[in-house]
Amino acid sequence: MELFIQQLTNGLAVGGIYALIALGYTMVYGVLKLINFAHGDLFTIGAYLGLTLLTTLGLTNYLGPFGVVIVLALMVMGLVAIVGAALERVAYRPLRTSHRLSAVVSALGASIFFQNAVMLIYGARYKVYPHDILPRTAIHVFGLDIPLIRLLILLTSIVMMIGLYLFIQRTKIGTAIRAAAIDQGAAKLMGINVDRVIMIVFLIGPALGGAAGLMVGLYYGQINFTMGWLYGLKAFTAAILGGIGNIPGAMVGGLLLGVIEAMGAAYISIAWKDAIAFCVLILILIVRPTGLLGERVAEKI
Amino acid sequence: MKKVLFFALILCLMAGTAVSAGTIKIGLMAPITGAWASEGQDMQQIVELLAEEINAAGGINGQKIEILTEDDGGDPRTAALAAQRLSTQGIVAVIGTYGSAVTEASQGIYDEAGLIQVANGSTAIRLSEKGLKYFMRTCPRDDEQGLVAFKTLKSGGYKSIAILHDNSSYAKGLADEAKALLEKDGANIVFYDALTPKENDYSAILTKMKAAKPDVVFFTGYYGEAGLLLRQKMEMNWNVPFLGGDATNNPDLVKIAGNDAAAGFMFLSPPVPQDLDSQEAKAFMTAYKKKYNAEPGSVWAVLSGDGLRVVAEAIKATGSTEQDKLVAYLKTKMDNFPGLTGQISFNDKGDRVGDLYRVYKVDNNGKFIMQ
Amino acid sequence: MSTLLSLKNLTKRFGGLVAVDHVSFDVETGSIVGLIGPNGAGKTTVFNLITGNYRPDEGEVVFEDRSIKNLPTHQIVSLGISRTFQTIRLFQKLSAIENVLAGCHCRMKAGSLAGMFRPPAQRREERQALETALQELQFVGLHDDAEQLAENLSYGNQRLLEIARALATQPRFIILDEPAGGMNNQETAALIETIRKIRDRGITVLLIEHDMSLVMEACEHLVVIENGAKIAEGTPQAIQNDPKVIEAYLGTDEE
Amino acid sequence: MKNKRIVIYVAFGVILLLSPSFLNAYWVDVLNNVGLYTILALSLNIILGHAGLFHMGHAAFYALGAYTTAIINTTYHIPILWLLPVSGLVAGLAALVVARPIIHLRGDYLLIVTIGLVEIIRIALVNNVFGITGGSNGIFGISRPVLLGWKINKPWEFFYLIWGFAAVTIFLFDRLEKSRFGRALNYLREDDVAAEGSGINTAHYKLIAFVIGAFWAGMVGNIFAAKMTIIAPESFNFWESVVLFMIVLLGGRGSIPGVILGSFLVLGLPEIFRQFATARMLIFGAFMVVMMIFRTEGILPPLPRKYPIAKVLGREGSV
Repeated sequence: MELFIQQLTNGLAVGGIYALIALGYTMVYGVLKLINFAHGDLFTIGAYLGLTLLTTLGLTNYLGPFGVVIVLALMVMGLVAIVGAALERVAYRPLRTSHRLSAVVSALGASIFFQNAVMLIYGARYKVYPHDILPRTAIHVFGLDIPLIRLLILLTSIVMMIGLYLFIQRTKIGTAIRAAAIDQGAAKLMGINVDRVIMIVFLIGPALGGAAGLMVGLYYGQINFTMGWLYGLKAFTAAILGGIGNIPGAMVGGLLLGVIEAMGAAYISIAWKDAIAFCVLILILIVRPTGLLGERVAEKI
Repeated sequence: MKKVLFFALILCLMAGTAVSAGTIKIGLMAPITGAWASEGQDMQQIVELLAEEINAAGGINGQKIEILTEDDGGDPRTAALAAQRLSTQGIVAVIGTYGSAVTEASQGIYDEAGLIQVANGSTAIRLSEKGLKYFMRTCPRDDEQGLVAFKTLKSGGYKSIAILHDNSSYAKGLADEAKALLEKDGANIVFYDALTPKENDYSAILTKMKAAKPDVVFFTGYYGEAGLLLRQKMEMNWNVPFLGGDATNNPDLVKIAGNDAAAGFMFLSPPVPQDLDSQEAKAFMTAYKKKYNAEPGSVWAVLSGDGLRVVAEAIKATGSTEQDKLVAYLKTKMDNFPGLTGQISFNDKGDRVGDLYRVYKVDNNGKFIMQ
Repeated sequence: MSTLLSLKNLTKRFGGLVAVDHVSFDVETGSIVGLIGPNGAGKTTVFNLITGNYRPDEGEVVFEDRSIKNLPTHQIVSLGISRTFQTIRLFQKLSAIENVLAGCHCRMKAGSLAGMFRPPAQRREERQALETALQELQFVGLHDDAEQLAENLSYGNQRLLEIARALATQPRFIILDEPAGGMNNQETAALIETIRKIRDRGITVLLIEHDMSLVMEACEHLVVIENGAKIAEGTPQAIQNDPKVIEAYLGTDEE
Repeated sequence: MKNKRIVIYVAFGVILLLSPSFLNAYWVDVLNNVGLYTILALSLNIILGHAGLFHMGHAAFYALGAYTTAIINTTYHIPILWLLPVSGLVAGLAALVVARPIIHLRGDYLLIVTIGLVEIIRIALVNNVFGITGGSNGIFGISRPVLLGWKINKPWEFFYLIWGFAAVTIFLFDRLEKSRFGRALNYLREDDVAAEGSGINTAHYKLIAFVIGAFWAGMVGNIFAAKMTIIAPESFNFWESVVLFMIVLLGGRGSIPGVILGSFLVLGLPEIFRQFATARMLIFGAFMVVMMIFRTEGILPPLPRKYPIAKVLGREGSV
């Protein structure tokens, strides 16, 4: 039982990061129906920018650990958002009216470009965040040691998810985003500036990805230029699992994927963990073809 | 569209003719891009540094050497292409490469072209068991390391042992070697599994491993994962000793894990130049630091430097660039050549001979101390 | 006259909504029957139940004395029922002739291997299909547009192209879902002719239409549904004078 | 216009045919890789280009073919080329079994499931499933093919084997896409419901598209195994599937000349960019973005099929 709970927390911590990246995927998908394969690389860029800012600005001299993290997070999110918006402008906007698969190739090209750009700028070796930024305390529950930061990661993801959900559901811009997601043409007729909506989506999604990158850097320490590909794939899986385009779905999918991986590793086989996760995904999709929380739209004929 | 094709054609032609005369050409095949790009770029830096030194000292028998580098991308298919490309460029020998599977994909091509290949990081046993005439390597083999691992674990008095690899050809090979020897000796292997490389969170694996209650963990994978394992192990307050294979020999390991988490970590490795007080090793360290303002990365990149040095030595000694003469010299005449990683001689199969492995331990300041 | 198609107590629910509520009626061989009713009455759903796009929750669909309610759509088509769609569903990026060839598909046999190796039978069949397709295009008057992409045709012509595609399946029974939608008066008049010609080929017609002039002129028998249930059935004259129908439908919906 | 195209194709074919005589072994081997990926991408084109199914796991079938060949060849020493149909059959059967439950998934859901497939296969191979795949070492010592008593060994020999196979593939697939089968795939790609409503068994055709694509990929796996003589799971990772996906979309969905050109670009450009060393993949990535922006439908989108309409109408007139 103790082992089970320990593995559950392990899975939830990893899942929280998947969820955060998946949120960005799902938002972009919801509006553009585009699988932004470069999203994982925006995550990488967030991690590297975080490291650069951390080591050059010397924030630790003025601020306490959480102050540093918050200032850093805001800066990273801002910068990655700009990169994301630029990506949209350059690589996706010209393709908006064409077949959706054309944009997928553009996204893959952008992903290759970003990955190699990071390698050229920062070098191919692992980069490491300073170790002393965050306090390494653990809390004791049920006789378990759970690192505080793991809980914070999970908490941050949940807070961001709820914030995003409220933003989409309650604000005027959110309504515009939802309208554009359903029917861009109709949204235009209603006086919604669809270009602006898409720009906003491409600011928020990448910002969340960047935040996730920073979190991985701060907590795990080690970052490398290829990490975005793996995380991106996992987050995409998570978004699909929850039902792509659906914000709570991305959260549920991310957390569930993290837990499935941890449980698969714990009770079946570590080496087969990813295969197990994919098998579960396939089984779920066979039963629910649009993911766990995805709407089942009966096609109107 | 036609312009693109035309441009491509021109580039092809340029690539085909970019060969100058009057020098001794030596190839370097390394993973310059891809997952092992850091190793490959290090290899390139070291080999180029040494070539510059040789040329500055007047070359080999008066002839300058020229290094032609090809990227194998850390991937067998790209490696086969790189090998084809190198073997058409009039080179004498090729240095590299890192991964065993990658080397394997290129071996046959070099052998058919009659080119000497000196691998530097490919430790899989079978590479030198095929009877290829022109294949050699400056790194030791997995079975040698497996034996050293076994001895180290046995002398440590550990009864229940956990073995973790990463399912790469190399790490699995080493894990299997060690496991077989340990089991024959009656040790209790309480855990044997593989992690997925390049992930960031290994706590699920550590939790599972901890439940098996081993006295020691032998991790045969690479330094990146090892660093994270050590760090996360400390976070969960688990004080089990960790032993690593030679792929963990990289100063970045300590950076990733942090000094406190890395302290006490032991690993097996051929000696790095930092730890040798030979004249060659010291001179190399000084030159490397001067040129690149950093310490060299892993020992594998340094071994590519040794590859170049033995080839240069063979050319110098035989006064020839004929592959047959060079191979004969390297395999039979070269005796305890002073390399950057200790003395070098080769056996008939082209494997490096001698007890190469040392046990290292990380001290409280994150320094690798040879035991 | 014999009965070609017979619906018995057909019922379909979507969640709590009863879209089709115990609808029964027969279609006589060789007739032109109109299915009418206000918007949202469930007419198209009845069509979708006949063609197997939806599965009925209750009831029975009998075609030529055979129950077809659990057959997949493509099989129903090959039994001889074909249809057009309310919202035009052509293969927009393909040419008109290829759209009609789609209809020929179910009367052809060549598989993938025959496609690759082209034995004489396959070539004959292709030739035959092309001829059929061209005939059907000619039938609806689109033979000059054979190589146009479907998306480049006018709205009315797209409707006709859908009919040609449906005819190419060599049906005994054709279902037209608002065939005059988007057509002008002239086109509608021509359409009435075409529908009669279809019947003269021995094909029974069932259609949904809002254009009352077409319905009254072309149909010999009408079925009226409202809120998913049948409220009246009979000749156009009888329906026109049915107080229930006038109240439910004609009184409110006529333009 | 049509004649001009034919002239270009013939000229291209002749230059390609003669290329081993003026290229060195390296460039011939690059062309061999291009050839292998051309055939693979053509087989994916049936599924992705013609049937419009988002399939990003084609390397799974390629791997099955290669491993089937490798395992049977190294254990029973059956000549490589005899195993060509066997490899195809194994991959095709696997596709039949695997695709049936997932075929109804919509676009992106199918995409992730096919990605899952290729990962599951790779992980199974790495973990030495059933003890026959050799784990991450893979399988080595695969023999070279012998064709009519000629042992195929050198790059130029493989060149003619691979491009010969490619020529056969191009010929057959060109006929296939201009047949009832090819049209059916296009109908269901354009509109699933309308295709079904026109009497096309869409589920069946999707499945058969998968089987044919997988069958061919399996056969390419056979040739790949023979060429490399060693195969390892890393050669069949998800990235290989992505490369194939890119080739089809970059070249032009459903267009054979497009797919061939796509293979030349996706496989050839990184080789040409080799002189940019570490920056070569960066340039390649940027190139892909630019290419898609300027040619959104791919570089050579398919031409509409032609039918002898005038001929048929003319004959009718005379009857």
